[in-house]
Amino acid sequence: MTTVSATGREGDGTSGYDRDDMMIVAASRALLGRKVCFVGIGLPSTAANLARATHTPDLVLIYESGTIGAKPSRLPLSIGDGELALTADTVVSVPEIFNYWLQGGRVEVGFLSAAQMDRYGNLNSTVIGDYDHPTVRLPGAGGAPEIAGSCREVIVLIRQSHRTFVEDLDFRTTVGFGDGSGDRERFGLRGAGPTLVITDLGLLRPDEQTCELTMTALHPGVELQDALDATPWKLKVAPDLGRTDPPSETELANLRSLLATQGR
Amino acid sequence: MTTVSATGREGDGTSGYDRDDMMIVAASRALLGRKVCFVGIGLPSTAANLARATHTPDLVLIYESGTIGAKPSRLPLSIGDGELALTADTVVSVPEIFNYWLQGGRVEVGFLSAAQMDRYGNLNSTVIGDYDHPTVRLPGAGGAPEIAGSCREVIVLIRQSHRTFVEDLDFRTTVGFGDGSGDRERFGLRGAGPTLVITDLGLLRPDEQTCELTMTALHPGVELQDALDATPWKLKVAPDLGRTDPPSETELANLRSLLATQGR
Amino acid sequence: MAEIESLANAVAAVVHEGDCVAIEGFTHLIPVAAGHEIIRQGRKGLTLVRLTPDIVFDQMIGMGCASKLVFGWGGNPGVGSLHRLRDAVENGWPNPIELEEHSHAGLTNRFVAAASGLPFGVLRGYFGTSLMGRNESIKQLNCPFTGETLAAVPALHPDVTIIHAQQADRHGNVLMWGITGVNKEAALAASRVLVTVEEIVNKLTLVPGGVVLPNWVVDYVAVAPRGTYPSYTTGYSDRDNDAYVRWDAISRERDTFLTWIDEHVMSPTTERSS
Amino acid sequence: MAEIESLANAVAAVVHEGDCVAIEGFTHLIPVAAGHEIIRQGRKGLTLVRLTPDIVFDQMIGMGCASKLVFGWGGNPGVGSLHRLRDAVENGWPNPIELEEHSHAGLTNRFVAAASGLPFGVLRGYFGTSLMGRNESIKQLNCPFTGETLAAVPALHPDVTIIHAQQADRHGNVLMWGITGVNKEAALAASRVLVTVEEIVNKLTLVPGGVVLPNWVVDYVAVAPRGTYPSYTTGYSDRDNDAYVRWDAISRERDTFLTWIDEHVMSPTTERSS
Repeated sequence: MTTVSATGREGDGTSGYDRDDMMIVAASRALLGRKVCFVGIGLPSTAANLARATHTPDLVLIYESGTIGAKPSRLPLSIGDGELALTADTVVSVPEIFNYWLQGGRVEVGFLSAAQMDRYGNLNSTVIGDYDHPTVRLPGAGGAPEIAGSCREVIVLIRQSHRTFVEDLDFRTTVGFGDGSGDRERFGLRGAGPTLVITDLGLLRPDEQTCELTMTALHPGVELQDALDATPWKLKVAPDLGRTDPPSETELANLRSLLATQGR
Repeated sequence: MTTVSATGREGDGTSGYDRDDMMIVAASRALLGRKVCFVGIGLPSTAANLARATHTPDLVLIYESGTIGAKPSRLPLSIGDGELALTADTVVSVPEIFNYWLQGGRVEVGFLSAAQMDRYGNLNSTVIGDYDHPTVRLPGAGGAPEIAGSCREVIVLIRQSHRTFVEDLDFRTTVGFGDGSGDRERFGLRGAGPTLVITDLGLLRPDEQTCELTMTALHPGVELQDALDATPWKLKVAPDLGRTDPPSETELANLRSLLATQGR
Repeated sequence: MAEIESLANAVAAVVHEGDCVAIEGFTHLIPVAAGHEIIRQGRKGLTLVRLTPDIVFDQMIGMGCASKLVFGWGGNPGVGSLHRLRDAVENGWPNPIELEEHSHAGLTNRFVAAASGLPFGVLRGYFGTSLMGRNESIKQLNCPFTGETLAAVPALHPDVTIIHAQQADRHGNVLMWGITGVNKEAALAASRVLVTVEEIVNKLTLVPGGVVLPNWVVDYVAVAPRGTYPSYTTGYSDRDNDAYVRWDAISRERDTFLTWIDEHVMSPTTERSS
Repeated sequence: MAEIESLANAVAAVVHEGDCVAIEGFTHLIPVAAGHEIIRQGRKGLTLVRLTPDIVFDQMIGMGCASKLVFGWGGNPGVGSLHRLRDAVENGWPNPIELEEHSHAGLTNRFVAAASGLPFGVLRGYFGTSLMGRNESIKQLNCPFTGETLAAVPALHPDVTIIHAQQADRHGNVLMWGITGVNKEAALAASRVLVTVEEIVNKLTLVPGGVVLPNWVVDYVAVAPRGTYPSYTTGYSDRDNDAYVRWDAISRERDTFLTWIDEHVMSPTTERSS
């Protein structure tokens, strides 16, 4: 039986959740016990608010529009949603958010996504194809380079496919681990970089020596071959490859409630 | 007949005002038609509020505590007086005052005073005697160097005597014209510097060529010899040496009212 | 000192052919009405600046107002691409457009430096990214104390900055609140400042989070009620999220775009009825 | 996350022998009670930092807490000199004190740089003054774009910053308003932060001009009602201008000073009855 989630996406037929739900749930779990999270709109915002609803109610959400400690009762539709300003502990200017709060090293976890990612967690959200004659012009950097540079850790949410996982980025908008170990230090980036990548297939973490992203867990119903097939390079796999727990009833119920708030 | 002004200082016996009153009145006149003035406590604050009361009611007063557009109904006792914050158009942080408003070049006139001044309008408010073994340790720079550097013009209020007018400053806290013409540009200071010095004896302005301060007017009852005697160097005197108008009835009345508000 | 003028007169006075024009508003307080007036007045060759160019920039670019875009993130927030921007970049329609792109932090610090009277701003960032090679306005410098290498960006002084605020008083003093983004810095960085407002009030009453721009740093105030539509103005209007979704379809094709502009921008009476 | 503690415990926890301690408050919100607690706890060898050291710094210096003072303007506002500071500088009593002096703008930008995670700040200033030669922490650097020479100051990261605010909630979130000076930057620059407050409230209600410090950037909150006396706290207390005048006489001589400290600081019950 095929189920359809509350977001209208087709389910995987196992228990009323689809792969995006699993990504969001996995991302929310990664926030367990965290204090301060820098959030973008879309899956990251949903995941962070799911964490607040499920297990880390005091998680401080910061959006780059300047809202610190936003506690939205419905999912925001943009990073400048009035609901964020209304529920925040304080709203500060954009210069202050970037200089004092982000660059100041005060944010524990940042979420990022992108159109392309390479094996070192570098991200492209600028352009597909040649910069001067692009196939697709994407929105660009926004806050991503500094989120990746200054948050103590970064979690990347990205679907795993030959479109998104690429050998060579068309443009490196945002640095993960550069060309490998030592590059972040060389570039003067202070945070630890993308310590976790959550895809629709599973989880990847950087190799301790080389920083190359390594598949460390698969989501329920995903076979290793699926992940290998979805990756254009020879994917590194952890010897103790794990299995993500499926979403719990509580997680799913909270997710459904959250998504139901995303009216127009 | 000797009169005593409302401040308790001995008058000069001519018409109920003393030399400090004359300084304040002269300073308030220098603000006629000005828009924005950076003010310190004491004589400058009294002069600026006298200008508001007498001829320039819309004069915007900025105090370095962050109060922009303060409209005190009584003379403030410190630059952080609650009355200033309460009556201001806005109160901003100290970094903002110095970076955006002062260094940003938005202030038309700044008032300064000091313990010592030299012939080029450089000021000392740091130390009398040797720096490491001072005769008198003064409060120090505060906002003065940047007021002198960034305001489009600076007005210095200082009594004229061998104690305050010196050949060589013990410490150059604040730059007037350095060692003469061209030095301000060399130091990267953007404002025009001390275009007017108001003393208890008269007015001095910089020579157009050399920037050396030149006596351009004497206050009522002051003889040129008084000014020459009060100055340790050979004082330059303008060929068309003028005479300050005595305080008008209105000016004196407004000054008395203002000073009467300075209760404790 | 600020003059209170009609939007048309104010835009005519401050925006000149070829100007560098910053139109700020970070997802909130976006001066859409002012952007439409620039389209109506047919200004060309502008360098448009904004951290987050969204659909009003898409409209100006599609109508050929801009020859250059300086920006951080250009998209339809929560919806997708800006199709008119893409058409200009990918196909040169209606004219080619030069891009100068920054991170938000980089462009923000260009405004901050300008507002502060400094020739440059400093930040940790850009190293290791392709932005650094593509953008000649990013340089590096070394800390004179630690020797660390940091990025430097030049002060950005727009000829004009346009922002929207909730209120001005009759003297042209301006009050905005809610998410104010980089509005203050962009205004203080510019040679000329135009503020569109929801209304003129007798006296400004400060509110929590309120930001004041005194009238002596503002050149023109123009009343533009609902002037941020389909963006929003805290205390006055809500965001029309559907309009952002609709824009995606309208803007995909050149003819549907031109028809929409004709109906909604060129005929000012129907301007805010979409 | 902020812990709510007694003033004595909080000072004991954050201020250690030899620390660099910024105690901010720009003519308003001066943490006098915290300064007195430092005196009672007999801390020595501190590097004290403040833009505007006034009488509570005079008291700490007179009691031998400080071996160094980093400052912008040290005086008794509206009254005159700080006699204990002068005695330390001019006569080495009770101990010699090293001075590192800045302009307000210079010291402010040291805090701003530290709060911003940058190793240095940039400003127009210092050139042509004697400060530049006297203070080795001021260097020069050239703009990579214009070639202009500007002053650079190193980031200042205090071991502890102590500030006073009107309120905290039960979770340790802090709210201050009125003239807030460089309080936010000084707090964000420090390794440890102690905020004394007038009272703990159930819920913070934002006010115009209010500045919030979330509890995750604060280490300790201590209740110290009228903790700024003879300075003031907007909404709670007025400045006692007479006390500033009286201090001039009290502080001129060592014995009258020591007697005053004994009566007003060492006997905490009479602390605010001067």
